[in-house]
Amino acid sequence: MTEEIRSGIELMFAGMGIVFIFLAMLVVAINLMSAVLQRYFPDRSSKLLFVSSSIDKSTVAAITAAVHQYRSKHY
Amino acid sequence: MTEEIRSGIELMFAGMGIVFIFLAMLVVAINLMSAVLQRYFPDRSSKLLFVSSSIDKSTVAAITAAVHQYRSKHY
Amino acid sequence: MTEEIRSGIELMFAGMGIVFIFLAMLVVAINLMSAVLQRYFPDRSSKLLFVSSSIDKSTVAAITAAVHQYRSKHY
Amino acid sequence: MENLLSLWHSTGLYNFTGGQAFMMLVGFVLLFLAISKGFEPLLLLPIGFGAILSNIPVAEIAHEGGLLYYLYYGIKMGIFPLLIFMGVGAMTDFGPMIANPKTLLLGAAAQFGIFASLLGALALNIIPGLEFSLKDAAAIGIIGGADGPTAIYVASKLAPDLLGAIAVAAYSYMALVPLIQPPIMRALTTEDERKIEMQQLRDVSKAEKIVFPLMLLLLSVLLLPSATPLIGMFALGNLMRESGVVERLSNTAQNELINIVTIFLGLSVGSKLSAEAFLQLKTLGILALGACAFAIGTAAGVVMAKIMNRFSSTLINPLIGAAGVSAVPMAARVANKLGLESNPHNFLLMHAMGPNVAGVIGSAVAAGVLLSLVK
Amino acid sequence: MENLLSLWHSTGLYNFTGGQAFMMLVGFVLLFLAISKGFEPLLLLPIGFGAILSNIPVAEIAHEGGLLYYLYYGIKMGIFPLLIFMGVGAMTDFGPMIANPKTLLLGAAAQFGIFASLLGALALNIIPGLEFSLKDAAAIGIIGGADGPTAIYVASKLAPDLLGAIAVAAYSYMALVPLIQPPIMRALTTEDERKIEMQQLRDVSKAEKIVFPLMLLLLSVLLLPSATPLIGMFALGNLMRESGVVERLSNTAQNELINIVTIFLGLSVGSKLSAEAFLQLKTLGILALGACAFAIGTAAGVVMAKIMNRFSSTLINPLIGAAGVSAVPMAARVANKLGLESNPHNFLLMHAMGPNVAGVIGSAVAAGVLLSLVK
Amino acid sequence: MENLLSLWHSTGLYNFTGGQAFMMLVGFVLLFLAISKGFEPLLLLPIGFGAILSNIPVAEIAHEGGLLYYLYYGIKMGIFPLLIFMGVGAMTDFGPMIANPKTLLLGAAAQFGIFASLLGALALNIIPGLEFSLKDAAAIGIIGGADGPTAIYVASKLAPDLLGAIAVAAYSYMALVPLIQPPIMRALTTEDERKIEMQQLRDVSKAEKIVFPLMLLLLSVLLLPSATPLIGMFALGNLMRESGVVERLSNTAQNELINIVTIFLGLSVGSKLSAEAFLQLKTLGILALGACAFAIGTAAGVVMAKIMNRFSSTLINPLIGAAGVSAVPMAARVANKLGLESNPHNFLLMHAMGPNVAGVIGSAVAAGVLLSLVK
Ligand code: NA
Ligand code: NA
Ligand code: NA
Repeated sequence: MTEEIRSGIELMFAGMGIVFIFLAMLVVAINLMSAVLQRYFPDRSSKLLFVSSSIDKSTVAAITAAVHQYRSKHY
Repeated sequence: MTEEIRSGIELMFAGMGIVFIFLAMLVVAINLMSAVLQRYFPDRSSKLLFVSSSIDKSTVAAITAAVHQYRSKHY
Repeated sequence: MTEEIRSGIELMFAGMGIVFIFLAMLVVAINLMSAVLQRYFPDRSSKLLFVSSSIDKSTVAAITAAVHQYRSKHY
Repeated sequence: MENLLSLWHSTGLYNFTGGQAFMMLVGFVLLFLAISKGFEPLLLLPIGFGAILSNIPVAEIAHEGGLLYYLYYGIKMGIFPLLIFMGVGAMTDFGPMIANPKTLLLGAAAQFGIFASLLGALALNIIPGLEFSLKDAAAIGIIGGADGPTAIYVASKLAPDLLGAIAVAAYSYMALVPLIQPPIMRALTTEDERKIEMQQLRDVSKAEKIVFPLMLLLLSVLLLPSATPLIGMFALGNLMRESGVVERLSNTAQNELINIVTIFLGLSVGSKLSAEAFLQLKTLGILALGACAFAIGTAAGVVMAKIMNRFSSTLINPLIGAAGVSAVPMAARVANKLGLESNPHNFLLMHAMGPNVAGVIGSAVAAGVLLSLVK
Repeated sequence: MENLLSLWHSTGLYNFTGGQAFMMLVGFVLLFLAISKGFEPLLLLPIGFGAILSNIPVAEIAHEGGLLYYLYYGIKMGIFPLLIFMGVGAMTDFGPMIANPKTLLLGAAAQFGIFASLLGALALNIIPGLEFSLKDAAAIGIIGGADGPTAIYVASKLAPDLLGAIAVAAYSYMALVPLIQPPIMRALTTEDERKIEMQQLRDVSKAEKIVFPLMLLLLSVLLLPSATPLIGMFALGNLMRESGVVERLSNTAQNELINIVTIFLGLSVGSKLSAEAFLQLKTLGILALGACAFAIGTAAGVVMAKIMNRFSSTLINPLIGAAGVSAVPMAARVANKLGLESNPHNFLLMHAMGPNVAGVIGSAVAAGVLLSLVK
Repeated sequence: MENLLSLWHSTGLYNFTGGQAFMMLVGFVLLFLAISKGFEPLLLLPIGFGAILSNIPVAEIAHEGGLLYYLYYGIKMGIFPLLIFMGVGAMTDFGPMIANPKTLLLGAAAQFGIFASLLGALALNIIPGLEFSLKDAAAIGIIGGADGPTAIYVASKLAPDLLGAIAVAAYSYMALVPLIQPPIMRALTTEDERKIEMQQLRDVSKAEKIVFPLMLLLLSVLLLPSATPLIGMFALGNLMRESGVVERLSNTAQNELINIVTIFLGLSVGSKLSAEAFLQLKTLGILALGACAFAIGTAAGVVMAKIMNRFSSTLINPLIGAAGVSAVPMAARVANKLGLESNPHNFLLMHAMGPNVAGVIGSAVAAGVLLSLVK
């Protein structure tokens, strides 16, 4: 086994080691962060994404059109 | 009073002087320009901004939609 | 006639010659390409441009508005 | 083993210096101000991030071979601030100022903050350990211009070492305008003065708006060529906007181009927030003088309005004088808000836009004076 | 007092030279043409503004340390014109040309204007005081290509000193196409010829449009490598457009990127409008030769169409030959307008687009010839 | 006559070398793959075009004075890949990963492909005629990161000569992910494992999304400063996105700016596809090793998921382990598709996005290791 291969193997162990250590620490850090933030800043704005609108579509059509027309004239 | 402070004070007078002279001349220049332009090029296009439209909103809705559909197909 | 003018005239003949040769060869190449492609890949997608839609405009208005509203909420 | 040791020696933890750690903290504070407090986020977010990046040990992102080193050339050559100024010009409507040109004088008066704090910087030299050269003092004074690109442009020419602190001070105080200005404005005006209603502004024609940037440039060419890079690019942007014939260029100048340059400018400014340059007594001096500059500029604008009222029958509400520091459009909004407090039917916003944009011109002129006289 | 004197000595008024004043006037004239007359405003507005900026006394914006000095590197290195050419490629539809390829020959013939005015420039050397080198003559001739980025690219390589005048001439005459071309077109055609209706163009398939830019590039590689920077970037833009798989790149190339580069290119070209370079007899020669180049190119295109009609049964309306000079799309519109005058049902626009875009290729080929043979 | 001869001597036909012809063919093949097969067209189209342009005889577009020579500085200085990484950061939603952080370990495992192929490259040195230095091997290994800008950044620092081949391999294999991964994924999993349904992901708050990029940056600063240029710009982009206060900068970063840089980056990478550099046995080695890297990374991700299932009660569908190689978002889609084949009600897409974006971080970390240890 050449010197180069040896340093390659060393590099592999060091590299995979660091990658795992780094990402494992990131797992810990995320868990910690989520715990802290969910406790002290419990906003869940993303939930809003699933709220569906029940406004009558034709009303919307009129509003949209009005906004469009307003913008193209006044902006 | 140090030499530096003296040159600072000189700079202050020169600087504020020039700033005032510059902007005062700009006042004169603007007044002159406005007088000339309002006399010879009396357009007041910005007035148009306040003209409001009285087209029926639903007509607009239809037009807007048609334009949209046209564009998405033909452009 | 100076030396320079002579080289200018030479340049003119060489230049116009090459421009014509180049574009003439491009004519040949395009004709060849079109023949080959029209035979083996006879798509004519551009025709689609002239197909006109017959969907009822007010339906379109409703759809457009709905899409707009959806997008502004969900994107 | 050797590898592990060399790895440990290459970690940030091993190589951190106290100064770097502190400057990264400064970067995080700027990010916090930008994101949570809404302090000029468009600039302070990239500046804060640049401060963090440039203080990372080992990585040397702000040294030759690193990204921030190359981006900084855009400031060194004056390209970034001038392009931003062009974009700002393309966003600016000079209509209210042209409709009431005497408000330009308010924009002139408010520049007093610049020269007062310049003098203040020189005076601070009596404190042992503080040593501001005339160039330093001029670069610090320009914070009082309340105009980011102008401050960065001047500081990059006169005192590049102080650039980081100056830019941070300028943008922070611009964000603090709603806190700094009102007490000064209230102290210098009576309730009656704050109630003054101003007559409605006339419409300004397209021709006037097109001719104005050219006239501005010409005046600057004749009187103060050293201000023409700034005023020229500003006028170019404004001409692209008002001429109406190059709408696609104008749109790009005020959107994509200014956005790209803002990211680059912010990061490059942040790269000047190194421990050696920032962790000095000077920085405290800069922060203190910057605050004074804003305060003095505000006061000067208000007082100027009151003086003008002595000599004119059509009264000016002195609140709009404070807008002369520029800090567009916050200072104008502050004037509007205080006006509404005293008189709920008194909308000063458009009237305040006049001195507000005049303040941009005023500080560009002051920058030209400094660049030409300070050597 | 000393300070005041030094201030006066730093004003533009004190330092103005006659040449600078005249060149600033030229800049204002270009702005006027761009804004009031609609002469190619996208280019002439920044060029005119650049001319003003670069001739400001004291400020030295076009010298080392100034913005225009650095922007000019984008031209010096050939980057700006090539990026604009890429954007133009992304905007060009070769469909009408592929549908009727023989119109390419009209685009070839119209390049005669280039070489005729090249010869004219050399002939002008008999006038005492005028001295055009072969390189100068070639750079002047390319005005006849009626294609901005090509002219700038060639001039920046062969005669950078003449770049300003050449670019101004090229864009001005392109704006004047609706005035220059019609009399020539009417003089060289009969009423019957102008009435010729052409058969409707066939649809061109997506595959043909995708293969075309590659074929064009390949031909240029084999025959004329010196034209490949221009033709290559043009083909890249067109391939991005037609391939349909990189729509976001294509959109950026024909919008934001080309807008940004246009601003920079215009300013940099303007920075070459210095008194020393422009206020010469040469400039008059360039303007005169440029007009000739357009006129001769127009005539050559029309005559070529008439010659082709001798040898072919499917007739070509000779008016569309004039579109071969390029000046996209004005020249094609001129052909269409004159056609409608003679025959209100004769829409030549799409037919004229063929020679029109062929003219772009033709002048890029001519540019390649000049760059490879003129040394 | 002389002129004609000199013209013939300046044609591409006369000057073509076999190598150039072959490399242009490679360029056309890349264009074909990009346009007809939809192989990562945003990159492979400009890369292919760049390959053609840079191999044109005589024109020397990739040599001093040519466009591609100047554009390449953007890679040489590391600017282009970092700006693209910033844009990618602004496009990335870390929500799914934050909701299920242990999927980060899948992204770690998949980086095994990088180091295995690094070792493979060194092993290939036993073949006579192949000689990969440790730097070469590291640059080749990074192909296994399945992340374009990271690969280009590392290759430009460690082995610029191999940059062209490495970038082509990286993007080609990313396009081939839907072909490379499924057989490996099927071979390493049982039908029952592929049927595993995962519990729905919780909502992630805005605050968590804002803090995450800062935490990521901080960790990288402390542990691995050499990765901070990559991770820093990525975090900056993500912070601009999630902070919500600089929407216009975020939009520009993920649209116009990334588009402009993509065009430039692609062309510059293509300029490294010269015959001398590419037509070597090494290139075959790179292509072979790159394929192995993808395959090994995929396998490692899947196996890691199976190992984790041994130690945890909440099961992970091992298919999502394959998404750990990154290749966002194709690898996640592949996992989703295979999941649906086994269980039509099992939508794995969001679950696979976690390891998918973790893979981007993982390979940036691996890049940092290589840049700091390989000298
Ligand atoms: Na100001
Ligand atoms: Na032409
Ligand atoms: Na990866």
